Amino acid sequence: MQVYADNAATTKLSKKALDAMLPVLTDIYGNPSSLHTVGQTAKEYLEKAREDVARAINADSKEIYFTSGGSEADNQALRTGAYLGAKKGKRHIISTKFEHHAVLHTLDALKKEAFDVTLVDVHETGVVTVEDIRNAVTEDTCLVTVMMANNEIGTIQPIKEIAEFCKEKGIYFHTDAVQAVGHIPVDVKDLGVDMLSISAHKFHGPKGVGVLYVRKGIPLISIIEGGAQERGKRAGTENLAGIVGMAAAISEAVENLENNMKKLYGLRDALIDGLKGIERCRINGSLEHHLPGTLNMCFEGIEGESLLLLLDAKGINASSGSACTSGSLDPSHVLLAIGVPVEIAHGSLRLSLSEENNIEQMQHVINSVKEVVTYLRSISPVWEKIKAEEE
Amino acid sequence: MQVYADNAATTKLSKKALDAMLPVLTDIYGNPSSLHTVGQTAKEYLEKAREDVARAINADSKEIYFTSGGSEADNQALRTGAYLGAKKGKRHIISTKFEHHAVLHTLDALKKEAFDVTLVDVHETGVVTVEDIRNAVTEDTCLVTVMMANNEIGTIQPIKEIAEFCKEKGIYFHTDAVQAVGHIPVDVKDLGVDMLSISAHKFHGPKGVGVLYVRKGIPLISIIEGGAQERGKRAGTENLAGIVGMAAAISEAVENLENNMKKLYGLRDALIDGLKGIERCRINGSLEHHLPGTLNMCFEGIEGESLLLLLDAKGINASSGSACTSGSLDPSHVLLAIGVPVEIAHGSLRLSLSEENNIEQMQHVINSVKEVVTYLRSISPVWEKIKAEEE
Amino acid sequence: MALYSEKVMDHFTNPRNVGKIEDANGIGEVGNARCGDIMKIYLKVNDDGIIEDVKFNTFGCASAIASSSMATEMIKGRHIDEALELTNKAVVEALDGLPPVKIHCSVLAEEAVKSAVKDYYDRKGIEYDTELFKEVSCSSCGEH
Amino acid sequence: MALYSEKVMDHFTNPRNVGKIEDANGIGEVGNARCGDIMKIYLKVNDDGIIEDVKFNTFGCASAIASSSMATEMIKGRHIDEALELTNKAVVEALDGLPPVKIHCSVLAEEAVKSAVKDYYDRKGIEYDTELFKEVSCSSCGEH
Ligand SMILES: Cc1ncc(COP(=O)(O)O)c(C=O)c1O
Ligand SMILES: Cc1ncc(COP(=O)(O)O)c(C=O)c1O
Repeated sequence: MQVYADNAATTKLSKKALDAMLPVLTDIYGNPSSLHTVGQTAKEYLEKAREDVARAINADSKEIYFTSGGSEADNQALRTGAYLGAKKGKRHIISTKFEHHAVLHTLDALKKEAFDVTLVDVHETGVVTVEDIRNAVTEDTCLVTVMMANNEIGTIQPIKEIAEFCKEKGIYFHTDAVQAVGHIPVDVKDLGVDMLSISAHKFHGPKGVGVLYVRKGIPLISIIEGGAQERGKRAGTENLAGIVGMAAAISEAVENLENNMKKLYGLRDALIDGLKGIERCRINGSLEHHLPGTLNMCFEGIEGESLLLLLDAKGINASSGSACTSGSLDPSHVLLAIGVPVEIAHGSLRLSLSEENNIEQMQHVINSVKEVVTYLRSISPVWEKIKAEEE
Repeated sequence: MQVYADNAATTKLSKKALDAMLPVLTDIYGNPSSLHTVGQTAKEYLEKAREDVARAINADSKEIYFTSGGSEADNQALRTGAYLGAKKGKRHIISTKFEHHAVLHTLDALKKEAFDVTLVDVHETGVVTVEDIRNAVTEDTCLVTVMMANNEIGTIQPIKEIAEFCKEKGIYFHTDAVQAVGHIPVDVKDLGVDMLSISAHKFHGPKGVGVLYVRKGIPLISIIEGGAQERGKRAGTENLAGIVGMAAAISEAVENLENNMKKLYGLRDALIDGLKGIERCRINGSLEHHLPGTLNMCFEGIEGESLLLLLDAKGINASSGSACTSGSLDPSHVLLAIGVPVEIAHGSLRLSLSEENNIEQMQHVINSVKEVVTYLRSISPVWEKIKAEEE
Repeated sequence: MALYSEKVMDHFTNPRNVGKIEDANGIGEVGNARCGDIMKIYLKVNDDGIIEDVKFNTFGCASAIASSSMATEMIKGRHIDEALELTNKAVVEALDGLPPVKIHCSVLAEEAVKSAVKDYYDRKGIEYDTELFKEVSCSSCGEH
Repeated sequence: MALYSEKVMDHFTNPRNVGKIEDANGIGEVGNARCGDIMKIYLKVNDDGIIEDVKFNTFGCASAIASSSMATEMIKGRHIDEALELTNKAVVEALDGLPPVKIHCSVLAEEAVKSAVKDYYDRKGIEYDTELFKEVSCSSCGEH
């Protein structure tokens, strides 16, 4: 049985998204900047997609900037907040310890440009509170960026409260909503955020296309200079097929949101029920404010990569942390941030579901995880020690 | 009769590129960074594409960095050259007056970061000489960037000579080869360039994907931070379908290069023959070193936008300058750079052909251009004055 | 074609009143070839002050030609004094809008009409408030 | 699965010599749970100094398990002194290569074997050149 359970890494393109892309790939070949009919037809598709995306998050289409993905959106948002702050003489940025590397590494780069960065601690629950942010704010703070839902453990942050607080203080607020959009309700007006990042391939859209939402009145700063595309804020001939596919996917995801969420909660709870009995395992991050389809667990005495490769051999595609840090030797910075001890953090497993999964698959996952964990522990000197200490 | 003659703005996706993309869009949905089979299969496609692209320009696959297009490649190349220079205390950059805005606007941004920029003049021929560069070099020069083929007038620059000169001087050399690759032979080893930009949609590949070639040994500097994709130099989940489509398109273009060039020269010469008799017209840029399929002309006494919209009404899609500056009121900076008087530069027309065009279409273009030019002149007070002065 | 409204495209591809009037008694020309637009308007005003005929010649983009066409239609058959009331806003509205970067074309049309009216007044020796005819400058490209 | 060679995957999914030896006369353990890899090697050396049996237990990634498996296979049946000649390079070669970030796993395997041999020498009171057994440090994650 094949079970793709790595939807937080990327998703399969939906039929609707593909169907939306195909005519663009074959017939709508114009450059949206060209004045002739072929170009203007392409432009109509572009602007229609912009409206669809705007509608999906309750934004105005003028607030939608297409990018090459979530990483670019994060980079541009952070540089915008930082540079706008610097113009006012403010150079302090607040974020959290468990952001995606697209945020953390951009902050590292900004540090080299003499910005101060405070990364607030994340509680054991995997949730940051508005108090944590309040305590970190200084006179010099120009930007706060907190992810909406964590990509590894799925915990959801109190974005609306933090946005409100930042607004009071006159601080720009950005949220990386790459894991949230299409999975839980996201309404930019209700949230009151200044900037918000989206990536299409996390909700069954194509890879390599994303959105930066920027609230009207905030002068976005370019990171890719050139032509006047995206109202002069993001140069480069538009990935029209990708953009149109993203618009179809986001519309579909938002339309089916409630049903999908219900289904995913059910599947995930089945997983939890089946796995929680395993000796010395833990669920990472509180399930109280949580994405419906993500489950992150640690199994003591084993190492994540062998776990996931043995699961792969059983047809189950999962992850041990986020996709882009695999291959690295360090345990997940997210798990460390929520206080999981290093040696336990090595034994992590992320199962991230989509509405295409079903309950039979969950049973296969449960059986396989139990089997593989038991096997790996049987050859693990770490597990041997744990058991010895127990006696 | 429909005639798409704006291939310098963008091209139609080729059948082969589409066929290469379709399985990726439907089945190869993994994230190349994921360790499981689905991810590693995606990775195989990614690396196969990298090899195909490398082969097409005689590079090593380790020298290929995928980007979201030509603009991003230009931005990253220029920032890399500039920042590497700054580390050695050198802050002078040389370029030309008729580069694409992706280069010119990045240089503007670098000026704000205290880099000095010299834009050398372009001769009436539309060609820069190595002497022009030599004359501009100072002790402080760290980077030279000269486009390989101009996007508006199609003239080809002596890249190999300039690269050689820069090498002698220990100056980084980048070329924007967006209009060249797939249209004329491009061999990075033979050219000896340090960095070279490519954009897929200029050779019947998909939009929103490109390449920055970086010679081994040059430490590329990231402009999009985050995950470890592209060996840590360009973060973001890869646009795999786009990359695979690009690889198919570049392979196809290089394979058919000779035949296509021959065909295009023929079509373009037919255009020239048919149009050169029009009173008070000129061909912009010398035809001696020139892309096979691009023709740029000015017709005195008329304005380019009305010309191209009336051609559009006759089924002919052309351009008046580059796509991304349309909508702007200024005449082409390229035409001004090669010394076309402002009032004449307003009356420009760029016809850019592809191998999908045919000779019947050229006849239609010739007849239509003649007709439209005659009409617009008949209602033009500028033309009236020109004629009056003639008498 | 979303670039321009259907009205603009109609007036661009089928411009009304295009041409010259050999015995015009009011001619105005505004704009500058360096800026990319020149409009020339010819008026034939009868003894009652009614604009019996109006023609234009324009060098410029689609919206410049459409604005000229629309402006001439709007003043044809009107009294010459009424022509002075033509505003660029009215031209834009009549064209169902113009893209922001093209608004200057409608300004040019207004100015061309005014310039032709002024020429008519001058020729007839009719007195007028010079305030109505401010110096025409090309705001769009900074030249004049 | 291009991540690892077929050999690595074979030794990972079907590791040879996995387990413990209750009456081992040489046991070595290297690595650190904080770094993500621990290897424990059990030797049963007969009176002629031949490694009659060897087993391992490993906590670690696929290449750690594969390296342990390969290393044990390479020393089984050899003389204990020959086991000391096992290099991480030989393990990597026998596995048809390892990704650059995983080379440390082969180093760990070499060190685990050495540590077990040293333990055997110590138990038997056999003298040896201490230079051969340098302090094991986890170069990959900076801890030890
Ligand atoms: C010479 C040149 N450089 C750069 C670009 C930018 O490429 P892209 O639109 O793929 O970003 C283009 C075309 O748009 C071009 O013609
Ligand atoms: C929370 C989060 N932010 C940003 C990204 C980066 O998005 P992309 O891969 O589209 O650049 C990801 C996923 O990779 C993510 O999970």
